[in-house]
Amino acid sequence: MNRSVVLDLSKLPPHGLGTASLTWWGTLAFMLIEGTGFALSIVVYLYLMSLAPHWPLDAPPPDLLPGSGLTALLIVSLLPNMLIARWARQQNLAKVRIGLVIMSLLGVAPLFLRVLEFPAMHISWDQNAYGSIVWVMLGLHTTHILTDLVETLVLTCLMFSKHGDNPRRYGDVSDNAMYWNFVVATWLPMYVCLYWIPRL
Amino acid sequence: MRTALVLLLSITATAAGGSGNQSALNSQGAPAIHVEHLIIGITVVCAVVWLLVMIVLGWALLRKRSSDSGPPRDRPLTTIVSSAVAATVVIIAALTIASFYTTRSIGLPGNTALTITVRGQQWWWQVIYADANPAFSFQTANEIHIPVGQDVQIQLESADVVHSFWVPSLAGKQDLVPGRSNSLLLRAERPGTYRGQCAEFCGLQHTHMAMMVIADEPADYQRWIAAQRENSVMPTYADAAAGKAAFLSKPCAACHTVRGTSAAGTTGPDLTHIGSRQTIAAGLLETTRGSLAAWIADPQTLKPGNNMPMVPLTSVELRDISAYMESLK
Amino acid sequence: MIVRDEVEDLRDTALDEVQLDRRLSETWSTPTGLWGALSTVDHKIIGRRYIYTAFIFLALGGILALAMRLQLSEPEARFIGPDRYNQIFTMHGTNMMFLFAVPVMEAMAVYLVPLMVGTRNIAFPRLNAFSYWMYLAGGLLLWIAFAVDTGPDVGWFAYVPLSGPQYAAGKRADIWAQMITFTEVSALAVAVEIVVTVLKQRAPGMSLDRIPLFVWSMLVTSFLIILAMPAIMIASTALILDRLVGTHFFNPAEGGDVLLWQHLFWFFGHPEVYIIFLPAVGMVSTIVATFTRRPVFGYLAMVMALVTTGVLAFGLWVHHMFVAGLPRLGESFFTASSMAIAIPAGLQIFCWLATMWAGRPVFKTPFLFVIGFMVIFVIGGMTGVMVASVPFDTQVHDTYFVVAHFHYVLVGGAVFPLLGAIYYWFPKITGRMMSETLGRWTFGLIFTGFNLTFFPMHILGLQGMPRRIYTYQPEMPWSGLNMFISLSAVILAAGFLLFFIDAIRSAASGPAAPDNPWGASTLEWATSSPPLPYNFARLPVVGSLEPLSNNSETLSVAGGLSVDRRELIVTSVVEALPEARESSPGNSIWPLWSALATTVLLIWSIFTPWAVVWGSIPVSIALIGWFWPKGTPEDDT
Amino acid sequence: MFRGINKAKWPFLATFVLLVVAGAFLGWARQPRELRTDPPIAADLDHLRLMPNGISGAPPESYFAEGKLYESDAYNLSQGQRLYDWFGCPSCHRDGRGNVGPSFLDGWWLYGPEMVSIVASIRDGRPHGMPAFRDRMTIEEIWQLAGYVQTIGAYSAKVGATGRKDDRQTRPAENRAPARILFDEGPVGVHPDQGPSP
Repeated sequence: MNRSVVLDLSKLPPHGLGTASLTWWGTLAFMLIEGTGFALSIVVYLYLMSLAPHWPLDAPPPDLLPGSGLTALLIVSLLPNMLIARWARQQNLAKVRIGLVIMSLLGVAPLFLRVLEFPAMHISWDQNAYGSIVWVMLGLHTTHILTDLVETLVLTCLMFSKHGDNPRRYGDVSDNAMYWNFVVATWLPMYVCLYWIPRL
Repeated sequence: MRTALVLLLSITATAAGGSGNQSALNSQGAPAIHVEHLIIGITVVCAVVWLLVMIVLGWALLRKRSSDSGPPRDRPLTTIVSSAVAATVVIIAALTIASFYTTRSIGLPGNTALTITVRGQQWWWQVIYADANPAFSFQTANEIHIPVGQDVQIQLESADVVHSFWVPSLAGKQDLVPGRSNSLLLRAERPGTYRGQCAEFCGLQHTHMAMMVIADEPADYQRWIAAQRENSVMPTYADAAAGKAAFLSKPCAACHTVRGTSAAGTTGPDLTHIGSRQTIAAGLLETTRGSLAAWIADPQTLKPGNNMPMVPLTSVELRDISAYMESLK
Repeated sequence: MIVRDEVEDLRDTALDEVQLDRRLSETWSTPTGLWGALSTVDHKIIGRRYIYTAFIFLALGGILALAMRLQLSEPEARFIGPDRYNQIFTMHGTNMMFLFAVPVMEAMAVYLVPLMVGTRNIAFPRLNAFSYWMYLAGGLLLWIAFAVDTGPDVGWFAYVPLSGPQYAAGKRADIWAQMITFTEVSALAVAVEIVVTVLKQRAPGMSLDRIPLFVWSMLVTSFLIILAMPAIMIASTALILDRLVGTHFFNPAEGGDVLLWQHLFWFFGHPEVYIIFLPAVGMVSTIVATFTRRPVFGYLAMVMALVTTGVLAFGLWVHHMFVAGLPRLGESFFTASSMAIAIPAGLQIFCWLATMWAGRPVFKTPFLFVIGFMVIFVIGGMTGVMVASVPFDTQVHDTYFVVAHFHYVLVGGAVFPLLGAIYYWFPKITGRMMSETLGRWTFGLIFTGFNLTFFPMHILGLQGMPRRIYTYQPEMPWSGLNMFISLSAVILAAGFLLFFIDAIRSAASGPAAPDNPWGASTLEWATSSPPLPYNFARLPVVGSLEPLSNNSETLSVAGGLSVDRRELIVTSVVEALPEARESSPGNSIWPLWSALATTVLLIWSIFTPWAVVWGSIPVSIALIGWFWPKGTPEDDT
Repeated sequence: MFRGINKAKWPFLATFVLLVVAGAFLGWARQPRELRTDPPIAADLDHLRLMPNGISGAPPESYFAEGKLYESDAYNLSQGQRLYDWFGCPSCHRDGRGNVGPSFLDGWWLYGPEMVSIVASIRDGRPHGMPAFRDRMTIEEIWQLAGYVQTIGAYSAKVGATGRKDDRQTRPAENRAPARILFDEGPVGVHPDQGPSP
């Protein structure tokens, strides 16, 4: 078959940024998968609640302090997170490095509060279905914090290495920032569900 | 049109009989009759639609095509396809409404005179006839007697896993769900024995978990109730009497109840009137002295995995216990 | 290593065809040898592997089916005991749904979608390699467990409490639940790849209204996978937790619920049917268009029907629970929604009929399978309408009627189109033609065998024969039909055997295939058979729904891509306007290590929850190794 | 096979076939789940020889021949779990913590933790209130129950140990051993050094 060249692509950039990046779309698709998982966990929580004669089952409502503290911390972390996304777009290596260090610390900090959240539920996973679902919800979200933390730490190392100053890496940084926004955003309905619905 | 041929053949085969007493096509109770009408109705409609589609398919593929006509225009096709979709919508709507009305007609009425509790167990049916007077309450297994022409509410519970209560000739099925209580309307228009079977996979012996629903004339039913309320009969023959002694001294009594004796186990079926039941081992065998002996001698060969252990017995003990069981009318 | 020329950033416009092919081959080829095979990320090689593996599982599942038919051929037969039989029917269902039907459809997409949208590799090719290894590991886990008598025996639907901690002894149910995790991970990974490939890697000019129907169907399917599979992930995780660490999700005594499992399972399980069926719709549309020599009638209507089916698929799950004791009013709603899905299905059937009527049919083997599909699938659709009715369903639920119904839908609706698709795309995949004579025989045997095997099951179900029983008593009136079915199954098996013989023989020594043997009009036929590692020497530019039909002598292509790195084009979602040249990752062994590490974690976690903690360390290491830049042109430019 | 399977792909196919063959071999070599024990073997299970003080001894031949089935096999352990409830063990031993009867969790086995001792305790009874189940259970059931009882207080969970029951939660299940440290066992009674004095 003969081929006739009708389109010249030589002037296109060698790497897509933002919505022209495949990774961006991939991250979005994974967020859709995980978001569905989070939504279903909330549905299971509400379903079990609808069957129970009283809620929470055989436990007082959870203590507000650790969970609310974690929520506040996560919301605060959005600010440096948005900044780092902006710096990544500007391809500013120095600022991105600082931002990644900050975000690594802000990724570790919630884990300390999260450790306190489990006892604040006043129930263990094997006592009843209420205990099971709250532990699984907390566990599910903790996995996401951990995943993003590991990714942030790896990116931090990467940005301090010779591979750092590269549009592709900046794209990774901004995708990682988007993912952290997702981790925070999914926590908010879970926070309401875990801490406030038992007080209704 | 091989399929059409098969369809025809099988419809004739079905019409010619071959339905038996456990068949949705041999309905003998109001709920099942309503559903059978619906089944026939929907099947006829669907068969006609399928035939039409097949005729169109055949015509579309094999029609004569003029050799030089240009590409056919799409406009008439659009009209035809749209009308076909519209027809689909109408048929679907009609079937949905028919289904809805049938659903209403098989639902439980507000009050039924008789309620029987059925508890599913791996792999047998515990049947409880509760009465306000505890002395009149009794239980049996794998056999349900109901009066003809009367609405009966079956209360469905499970002791272990999910089972499903299904007596196709009398009504559709309903699951027995642990932690929940379901109910089902059962009604027989004619006296007879209707076989039913567990319809939800429940483990090793899901296969052999049948029960008999016996519809009696009201007088027979009352006689049966009265007999069931009685304690077990005293054995009159020597072998049965010896069997009773063996039964009570062996592990049998640890799991089974025979009212009127010291046997009060609750793990296995109540055997107070086992001799009067049509089948043993949840519909596995007809109740005869021989089948009882075979069952007691080696339950794991007849129904592998069931919870009745193989109790070592001498041949004399085996003969006596079978005789005793048979005597428990 | 790539031998660099003196010219920096060499573009394809500077090269003639021979030089271009040589340079692209250097950049895109998979090295020979074991290491190359283990580290390849070529979507065609991985897609082929996926297809072979899925067909091996089909054959194994078929052998199980024959074993069951042997046992059921006569009453109280004792060929297979209840324990083994329960494992066999569980394995048959699990294997066919999770290891054959879904993966084979995805495998076809992995192979075909990049070619049909005119790109050089699938998006995230390393994830693609990873997904295959996960799939293979999950399949091996299940089958090896079965071989050592630890195969799951709780049904492919694994209803609690039968599959729960108290009633399912040993690791059998855990194996099932964890096998689910393997196949879900691989299915979700492929779904993400397909979505991104279709949305962002289409050839310039392939706007949304020029996407081939098969690609549309895979896009909708991928979204179904993304939205449905998390439900079974949650369910199987909850089951494992109940079994291993004593949570109470399904324990009614402590506030759990048995029906919660059923809701979660069927919220996944019903879309699962469409995950299997929608790709088949795409295959049928493709084959119909080619063999009636005209585009499918009602392109827009077909796309809308696909999307509608996808949306409705999430509103039907309760019709699997009509006899579980839910409120009747709610059930009536699900009757209506379940019946409503017949409307888009009907629309598709009518569009194909219109296409056949208006076109000029050529009765080659792929088209025969499509005709068989029409005959059988419409019956399956009709019985689907029947079981959607609550009262009707109370009589046929969990009987052989339902067995007949879903085999009509899944075999008629998916396997027939799939076999047609294999005959259709075989020349593209292998470069050789399959035998037309054997193809006709195959079709005849499978069509006859299928109907003779499964049609009588409708009758058996109405006559009261429940599913999942390992035998039945002689006094039941079922023995005649069962013997008839078992004998017919031999015809069906012979058909499949012939298919395998034909496929293997043709792959070895069939006549060489031209680039476009059927005169088809989609892009995969614009490249050689089998395609070169880079798919297209110059990426095509699309100006219509049928890029090959208008002027079949010349193909419009784009120029200006680099040949020094694996490069393809990213285009916009709606119009497919070029946005960037993008590199596509090169071969890597890390996906294999990651899959092995994940496999260790998942299998270990059947035995102790601590596996999740310690097992995640090697997984993290492997993933870091995967993503850490290696200084290749793909990573750094 | 297919053109795709050239030299490079043979290792795949070979590995796959090898795994399937290996699996089939393992399946053939391993005994399937036994639902019916042959009467001679069941009878032999009764032939355990105890030490004169009733503590420990030699299990019957068939016990070893069957690969210590009742100690490790998940199916038999789960049957034991059912029997524990069906034969009223909880009325004295509760969920294993003990009440009228001794606890199974404190690591103190009055007659030793061996299967023979436990089987003998169940079959023949023991002083101070443990009844004999010889006439209420078959010997096979006794072995199944003994396997489960041994699991209740195990320091490390058996691979085939039972999970939680679909019932009220009172303590962590047997597959989460060591049971001892998972909950308070309450005050421990005074134990004699070896067996109860007659």
